[in-house]
Amino acid sequence: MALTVLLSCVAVLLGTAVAAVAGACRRATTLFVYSIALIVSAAALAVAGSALLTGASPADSVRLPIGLPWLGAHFRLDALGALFLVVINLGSLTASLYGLGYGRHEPAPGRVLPFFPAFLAGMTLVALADDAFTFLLTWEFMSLASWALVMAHHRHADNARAGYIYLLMASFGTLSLLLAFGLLAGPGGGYAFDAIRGVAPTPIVSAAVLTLALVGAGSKAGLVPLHVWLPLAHPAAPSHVSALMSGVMTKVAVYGFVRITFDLLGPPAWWWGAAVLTLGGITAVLGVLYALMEHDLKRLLAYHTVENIGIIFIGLGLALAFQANDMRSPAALALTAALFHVFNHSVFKSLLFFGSGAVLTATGERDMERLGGLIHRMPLTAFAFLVGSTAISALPPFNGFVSEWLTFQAILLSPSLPQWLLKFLVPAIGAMLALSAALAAGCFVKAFGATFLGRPRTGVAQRAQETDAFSLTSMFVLAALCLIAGILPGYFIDALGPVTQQLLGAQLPQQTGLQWLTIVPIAESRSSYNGLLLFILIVAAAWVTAYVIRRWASGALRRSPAWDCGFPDASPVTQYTSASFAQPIRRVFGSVAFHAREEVWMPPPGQTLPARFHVHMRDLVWDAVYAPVESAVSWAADRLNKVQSWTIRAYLTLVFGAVVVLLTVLAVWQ
Amino acid sequence: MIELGPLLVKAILIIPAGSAALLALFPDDRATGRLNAVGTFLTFLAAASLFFVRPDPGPFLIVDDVNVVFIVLNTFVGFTTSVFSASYIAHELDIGRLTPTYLRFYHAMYQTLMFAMNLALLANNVGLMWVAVELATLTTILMVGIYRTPAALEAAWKYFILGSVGIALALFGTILVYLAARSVVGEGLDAMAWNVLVRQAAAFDPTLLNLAFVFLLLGYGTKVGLAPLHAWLPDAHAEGPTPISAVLSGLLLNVALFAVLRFKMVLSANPEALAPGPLMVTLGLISVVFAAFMLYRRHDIKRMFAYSSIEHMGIITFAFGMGGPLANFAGLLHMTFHSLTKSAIFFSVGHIAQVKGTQRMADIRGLTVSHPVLGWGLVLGVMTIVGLPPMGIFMSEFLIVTSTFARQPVLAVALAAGLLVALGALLLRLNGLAFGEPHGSNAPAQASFVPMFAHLTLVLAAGIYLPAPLVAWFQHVAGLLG
Amino acid sequence: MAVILDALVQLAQLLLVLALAPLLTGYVRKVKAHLLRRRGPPLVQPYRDLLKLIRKEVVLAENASWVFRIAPYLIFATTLIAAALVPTFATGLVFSSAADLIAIVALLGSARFALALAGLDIGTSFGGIGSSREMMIASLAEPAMLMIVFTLSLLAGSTQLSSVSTFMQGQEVGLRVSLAMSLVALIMVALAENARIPVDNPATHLELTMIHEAMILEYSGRHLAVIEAAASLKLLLYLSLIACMFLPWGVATTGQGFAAYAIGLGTYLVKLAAAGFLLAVFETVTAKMRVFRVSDFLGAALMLGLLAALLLFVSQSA
Amino acid sequence: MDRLALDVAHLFAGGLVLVSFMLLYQDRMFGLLNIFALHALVVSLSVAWQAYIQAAPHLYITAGIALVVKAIIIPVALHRIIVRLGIHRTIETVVGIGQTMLAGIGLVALSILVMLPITAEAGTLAREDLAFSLSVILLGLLMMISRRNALSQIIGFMSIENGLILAATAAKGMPLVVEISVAFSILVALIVIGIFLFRIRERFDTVDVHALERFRGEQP
Repeated sequence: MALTVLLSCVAVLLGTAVAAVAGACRRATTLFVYSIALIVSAAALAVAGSALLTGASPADSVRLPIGLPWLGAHFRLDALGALFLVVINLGSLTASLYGLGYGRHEPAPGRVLPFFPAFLAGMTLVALADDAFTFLLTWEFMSLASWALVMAHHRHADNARAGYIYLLMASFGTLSLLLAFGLLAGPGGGYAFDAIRGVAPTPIVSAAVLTLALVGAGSKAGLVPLHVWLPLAHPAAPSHVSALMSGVMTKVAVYGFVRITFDLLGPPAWWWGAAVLTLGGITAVLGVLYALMEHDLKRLLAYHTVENIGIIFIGLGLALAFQANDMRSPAALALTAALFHVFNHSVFKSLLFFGSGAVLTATGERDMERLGGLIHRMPLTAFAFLVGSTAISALPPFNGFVSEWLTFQAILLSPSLPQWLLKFLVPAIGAMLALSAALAAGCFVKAFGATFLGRPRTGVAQRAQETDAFSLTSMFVLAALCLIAGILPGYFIDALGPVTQQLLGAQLPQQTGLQWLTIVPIAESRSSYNGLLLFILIVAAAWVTAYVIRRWASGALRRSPAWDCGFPDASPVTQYTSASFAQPIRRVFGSVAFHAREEVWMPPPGQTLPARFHVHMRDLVWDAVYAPVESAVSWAADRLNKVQSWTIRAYLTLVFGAVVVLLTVLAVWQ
Repeated sequence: MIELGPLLVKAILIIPAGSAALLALFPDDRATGRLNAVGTFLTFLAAASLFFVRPDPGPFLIVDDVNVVFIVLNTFVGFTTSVFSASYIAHELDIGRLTPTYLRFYHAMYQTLMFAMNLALLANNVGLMWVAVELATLTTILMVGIYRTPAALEAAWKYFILGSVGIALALFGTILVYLAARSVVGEGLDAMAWNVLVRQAAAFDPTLLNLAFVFLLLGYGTKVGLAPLHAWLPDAHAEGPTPISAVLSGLLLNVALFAVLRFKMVLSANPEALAPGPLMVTLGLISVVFAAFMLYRRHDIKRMFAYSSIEHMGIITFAFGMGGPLANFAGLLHMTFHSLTKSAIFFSVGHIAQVKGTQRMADIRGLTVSHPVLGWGLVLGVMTIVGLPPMGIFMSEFLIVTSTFARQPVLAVALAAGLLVALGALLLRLNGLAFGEPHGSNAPAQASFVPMFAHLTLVLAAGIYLPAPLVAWFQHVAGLLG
Repeated sequence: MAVILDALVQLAQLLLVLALAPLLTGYVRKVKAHLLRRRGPPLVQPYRDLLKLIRKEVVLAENASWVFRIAPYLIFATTLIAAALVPTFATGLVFSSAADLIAIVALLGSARFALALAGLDIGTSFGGIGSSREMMIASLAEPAMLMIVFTLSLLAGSTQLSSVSTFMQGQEVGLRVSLAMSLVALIMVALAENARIPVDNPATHLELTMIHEAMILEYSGRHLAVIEAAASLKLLLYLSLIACMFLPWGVATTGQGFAAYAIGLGTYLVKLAAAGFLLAVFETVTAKMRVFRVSDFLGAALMLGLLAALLLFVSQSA
Repeated sequence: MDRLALDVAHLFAGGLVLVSFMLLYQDRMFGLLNIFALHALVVSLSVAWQAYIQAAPHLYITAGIALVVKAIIIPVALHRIIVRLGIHRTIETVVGIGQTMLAGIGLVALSILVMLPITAEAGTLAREDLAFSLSVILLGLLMMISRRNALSQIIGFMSIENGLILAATAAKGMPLVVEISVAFSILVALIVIGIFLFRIRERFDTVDVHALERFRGEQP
């Protein structure tokens, strides 16, 4: 039943896409498309949510006579799918709501409107697919639709390049997933997931499948070193699409990985956990370091997606490690942490991208070095963005902290793992996790400070206007979610129970019954957290302090120029920019991670030229992985291309050679 | 009713021949385009009816499950191409690239080509098929050279030399097959008839068969355009009129491949003979990888898509070489989709080259802005040809790669790598062609978009839903191919 | 009954830390002054400063936003709550289940976040200097802190401070290398977090060297008072953290009667005095290091913490 | 009688191989033409002989065509063209004559090698003739790739065709031989002389393949 509703939602979305092609040029189409998308995703969200809470019936599956002829297209709604459908459709809902306002400023609606619903439909279908072919088809369809959205503003050369790299990487990922499914399905071509679950692959095969799944899903999720396309493509799209790509589509990639490794592949080996943990840790730290070096607001957010994907994969790796040693409840804890972070990240990343979109429409600027002081012009946006920044920096009482806290709890359970490698690896990963969390806080102090605080650095920042009501509504809905998930995590953790039950056969103890809604993952004596209590206490304490002081001491206040140690500067240019804010951290980490070199040029004495300061940074991942491939391909292309300009005689020689070779082969073979 | 079958078969051959003669004599240079289309349409009708009526094989002509697929595809694409050709040639006439005399010649040759290809597909006699393929080659040579520019003549000359050598090799192979059959079947026509050959191949002398297959693979493989025998193909596509490029890529390559397949069936029917699979797989893989890299350095849009044809012919040969019901099915599917898609691409490319007045990709930019319909048509076509879903080629490539990966992982990885490299090249070019700031003239194209979008819609629909009878049919044929 | 008692203890503790924090600051100043052969300000000077400050009017920079005005109270409240959750003289606080050690560290992180934003709000260069350096230091201090937590939870099997300190009171702990290491690491972190020498100098206003002071440069009046109070609370918090984890002797547990509580209080004061004295001595004998040496300093702390955890593995799994 | 007939047939076939070698050896245009005429003559003789011993009168047609078209018309036409276009009288070879001859001998060996395992009932007549015609074909290919100008490439191609006709006629009782050979020779001859050389002369005054290479598209 629920499945039918969801599939019809998809059908409606696709219909809308087709209709949008027809009326792409008209203004009314914007309203039409986004409101349809809004309604449909609201419906889908309701259905998926109820399926998740009430427990989806495993029998809820259909087989449509499309796709591979003798196979058909299998669709199924299970707990895992339901969870991700909630994430997807929550994102779609808010994005559509946002789009109602944001879409009005779209210069080329004809290149956005048809693909937006198609993109939503693609993501929903991936979470529903129940056979390899349908999965890959919808997966690549999703990539294709999002590619079209990335190319919406194709006149900028680097957007076109971003789209190209994106599509290339996406196809690469799909190809490796295709190979993975080829291994899973076997020569008989049993592509249905049930058939795949039926066969138990040999260790080598499952190792290969894990690797391919890591490459395939990782390239879409943005695991280092497969992340290069992400910071190019996500910002290139219109902001609500960036939000969807960063907040939701990467989660679909996570879904793919979870589906393959936890559901289809059978019992894991312990080293899988080690591999995934290592990748996750590196991704988390590198991602946030990249973000710190960035001064383009949207690209910074995209790099933070890389970081959070790393955190999620740390949780998944822990779950794999525990599961391999048949420690079910720790595995459930780790997986819960990962999945909860999936939800949380989708919420606050969408929120942040919406905020950046609002800034973009208000100022036409993505470069933080040219913004500043927006908190005075757009206070509401600033507030929402601040909530998002606090949440993504994993600070209590918001939701980002809860999922990272759960991950830490899982890490603290690692000593009971028998394998020495894991024993030594996990603490280091924990340190990396803490490092990335702290750096993220620094990065968002930088982002929020440079964009919204201080004094406006340019005229556009001075003349900015608060954004429209639709955008604000969707931002505040998400901000409220950040707080609610932070202070009432118990309900969300309980909602994840069925999923871990389905994948691991275990789940965390019931949380919501506990005293004052405290969450206790393992045992009261071990660790517990109560966001609600902390929130109430802090607010109360702050309010009391303020009240007492103003009541009995003084409430007097006078405005005056800034003190600034006695020499206030007229020009806002002397403020700390984002680059200068990141400088200490660059001094500490950058020289290793980016070979960062600082280059100062001082004018000769007596001259009035300005001094110049340059920072040279290199993307080592690109240099190490992609540049060689690039040059190898072009080398081969150059060599082979000589053939194009041979003489006819030379071509005849080729034919002659072929004949002689084959004849010789034949003579030898006989 | 009994007489209807042979009648249809004759119609498939006579209509093109007759209209060729007619068009050669027809004075009016405007109506000829339409007349051409009508002729091909009638042929298509006759061919389509073969699904329902099945005449008994004669000594010279045969209609069996295998070639019906090819014939219907052939006549259909021939028809749509003639529709496209009507508007294309009209424009060529306006700008004076073609004189009325050459126009007549062109249409006559077009029909002759259709006649030759149908004959090759229908032939029940290896010798007759050889003659038909030879005829098809010669007509295309003439049409490639029709613009008489140095480049065109050079392309035609190259095509002529390489093609004739290929055809000579094929003839030698044919003779060897006859010799192999003669000692079993006895002298006379039977020793060259398909149905007889396949039935009795088990008793043939394997040595002769092997030798024959080597020559036939190389001979007809030259016409399929497999590397390293491909050299004629890119220039022939680039220099001839675009409808001819479409027919070459969409049909003639298939006809040659069909010949190879027929002989593969004969060979695999003989237990002692060498397995034809490995040879085809090797040639196919070489073609895929080679073409994939060649795509990066192309500057001429038609030449680029010609190389992509080489790549896809490689894929198809690879699939048939792998054999087995799944791979053969995928190969047939891929062949069909490739014919439709590639001809569609050439339709759009032809109009693009006409409006922009050039084939150099450096001079073509931002088509989706300047000519939305053409531009998005091209985008859709390229997306299809590189195998992105939901279009049909994704399905066939999915089947080929997965089924191969389970049996020969190394080959599958190599194939996948080739596909990826080719995808990278084509998308790179597409970025420049379709997106970015528009460049060059943006005069509206007076073009018939119907054929292009008809093909693309077919491929798209097939990618999502394949009708069951068609599937059963293809599976049956795949079974026959062994 | 027990709940009420716990609540009372909790309240008492809240008030206690609130009352003690300025005193501790003044005490440290006093000791330092004595070591430098000065008389130094009276012990109660910090209280006087605070009272004076909250009575003064606030001079607010023109483009200060609401962030700038709310931040002080948030910082104060967060630090206060965090400090109230660290067992000082008695465990078994009624709210102790609300936050374990990790959460307490994170609470301090929130306070720092707010402070750093406030530093950027006015748009002066000094605020920027302070914020950026503060975040750099924090980015290294937090992992180190977490490694310490890791070690302790490995031993005590818990991140709940009450459980940890109860466990440390027990006999089976013994003397451990890793404990010593993590203690050193914790001290280093505490120095960094509280902007003490050698990382930062609470007494300086030399522009280019200051970190904490740079961020609060624009504050005045009650805002400044609240922030100063928060700073001293933070110092107290870290000292009592060290006290309750590494020298937990005498800390009373639930329902032991008032005698135990009195003993606990007494021992707590003694511990504070000792710790404060040592801090003062340390600050007097060491010099402040360059900002970019701080990373090495905290990197060492991180390494110590990691080493402690790993050593513990060896000793446990053997 | 049979024995003798076979020997004569082999004589002709072997002679054809010999003449192919002479073609390879030849480095002057007119000489090449004359020897090609000889080549065609031998073919027609051999075909005629086959017609005689197979008692297959239709083969006489093939023989006749071979004689008239390739031994007389084409050489004369080419001779005219050479004179009219003033083509160099000497042929530039890619590799030295000596190596070419060696390669040719290797090819003959190869073709005999691949033909040996053919079972006897394919007919002794067929086997040797096949070996010879295969070597003629390969030698023709070798000639095409070891000569630089278009004319000798055409001649090489036509010698290949002679080899084919030899094989076709040797295949006893093969249907459509006449049709095939007619199609082949007439079309080839027609295309070669009729269309291409004239077109090419319209454009540029040489038949040297290099002249064509300049016109490969793809200027970047």
